[in-house]
Amino acid sequence: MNLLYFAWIRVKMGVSGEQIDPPKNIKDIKGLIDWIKQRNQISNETFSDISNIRIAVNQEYVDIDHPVLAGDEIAFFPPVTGG
Amino acid sequence: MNLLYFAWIRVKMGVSGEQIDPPKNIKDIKGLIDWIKQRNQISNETFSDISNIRIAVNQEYVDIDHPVLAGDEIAFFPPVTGG
Amino acid sequence: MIRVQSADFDVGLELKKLTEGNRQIGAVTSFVGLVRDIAGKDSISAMVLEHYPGMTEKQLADIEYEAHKRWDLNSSLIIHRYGRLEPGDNIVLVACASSHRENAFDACHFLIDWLKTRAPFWKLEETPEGGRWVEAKTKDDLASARWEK
Amino acid sequence: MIRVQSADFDVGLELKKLTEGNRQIGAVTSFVGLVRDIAGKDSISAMVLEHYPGMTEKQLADIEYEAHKRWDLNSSLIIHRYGRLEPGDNIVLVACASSHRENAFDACHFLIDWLKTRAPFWKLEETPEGGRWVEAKTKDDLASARWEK
Repeated sequence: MNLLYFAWIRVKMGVSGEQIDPPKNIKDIKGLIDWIKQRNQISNETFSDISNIRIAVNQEYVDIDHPVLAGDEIAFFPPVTGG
Repeated sequence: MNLLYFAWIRVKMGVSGEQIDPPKNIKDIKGLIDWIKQRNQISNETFSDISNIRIAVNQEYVDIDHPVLAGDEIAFFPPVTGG
Repeated sequence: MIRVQSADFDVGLELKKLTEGNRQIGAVTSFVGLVRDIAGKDSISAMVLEHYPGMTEKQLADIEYEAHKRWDLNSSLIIHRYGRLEPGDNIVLVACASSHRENAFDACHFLIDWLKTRAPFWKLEETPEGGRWVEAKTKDDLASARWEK
Repeated sequence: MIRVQSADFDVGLELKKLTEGNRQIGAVTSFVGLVRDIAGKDSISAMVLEHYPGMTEKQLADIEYEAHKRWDLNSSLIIHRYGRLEPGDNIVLVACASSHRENAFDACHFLIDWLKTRAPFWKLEETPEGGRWVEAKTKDDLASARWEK
């Protein structure tokens, strides 16, 4: 599973992405975020308020209950501010 | 008084304008049009249906009851189609 | 700014000049009207745009002034051509520059809608059956009336 | 057409290409977004636009496709820049070409409104106090929501 971070989430996490291999019981974004958070304090802080975080799976916007699969590209970023 | 004609009104009248000196009892556009019409058949035909004619006095749109004065520039033209 | 001319205009250059030196401008909206080669069912080989010199400039300036009263604009531009034009040729450019896009969009839309029903231009289309004066469209009157208040 | 690039673009040239060879086009509406030198009360010396390569193109293509479903357009264009930009620099160009102006206006407005809330770009402003991430605006959400159906 390929995680990508953008904007302040990237800055806070200190990396623009990471390859992860979460436990098999992680079935959706919500479970994935809980697993990411428990790894270390920085992750825990970054994902403490997910109301400010948007999620894309394979480059499409998804909700927190969207399923995750091995091989997915999963991106976390703030509300967009282009244009 | 300086009359100007545009588009099909110009074509129908055969001139783009004329200097006129109407009788002193002509006080408004309505009276002026009646006076123009009685001069000859072409004028009479051109102004037979004034619902298709717009009027400007000194380059501002006016209604049929607008007063006319010596020295005015009075234009007759169809609804505009620019842009 | 208002310009009434027979010569063509360079859209890119005009838009550049509209924003030059003003770093407060965040949005530029523009409309370009072009001559089409078909009107209804008839093919059009050219179009002659007649106008009323003097009144045209006056009406365009009034319309532009009204836009600046209604919206917070940094700058605006109306260029309208007259004379003989062929399909693909530019007819009109309307552009508005503002800090924010809603102002720029609304003002630009307003300018072209009002111009269509107020600026004294008339189009004579050259069709296979000869010259034909374009008639004013009810939908243009309605589009313009939207902005009345 | 969609382009995501760090290089600047030439608005006049892009609009010309949009209509080239198509004599059915009577209306071209465009929006250009520019970097401003002030945001709220703070002066901005530059802005860094970050994006999500791949997803950006995908989202822009989806938005453009939606516009063509909703309006009768001859052609359209979205160019969005990324990287470091200074006040006065172009950020984005959206343009729509159609036979009639209402389609061109509505589609262009739709494109920029939806782009603002869907295309994965983020702005980092350089202020006298250091870098600051631009926050998403409620009014952009509202402008975008107008077009939901």
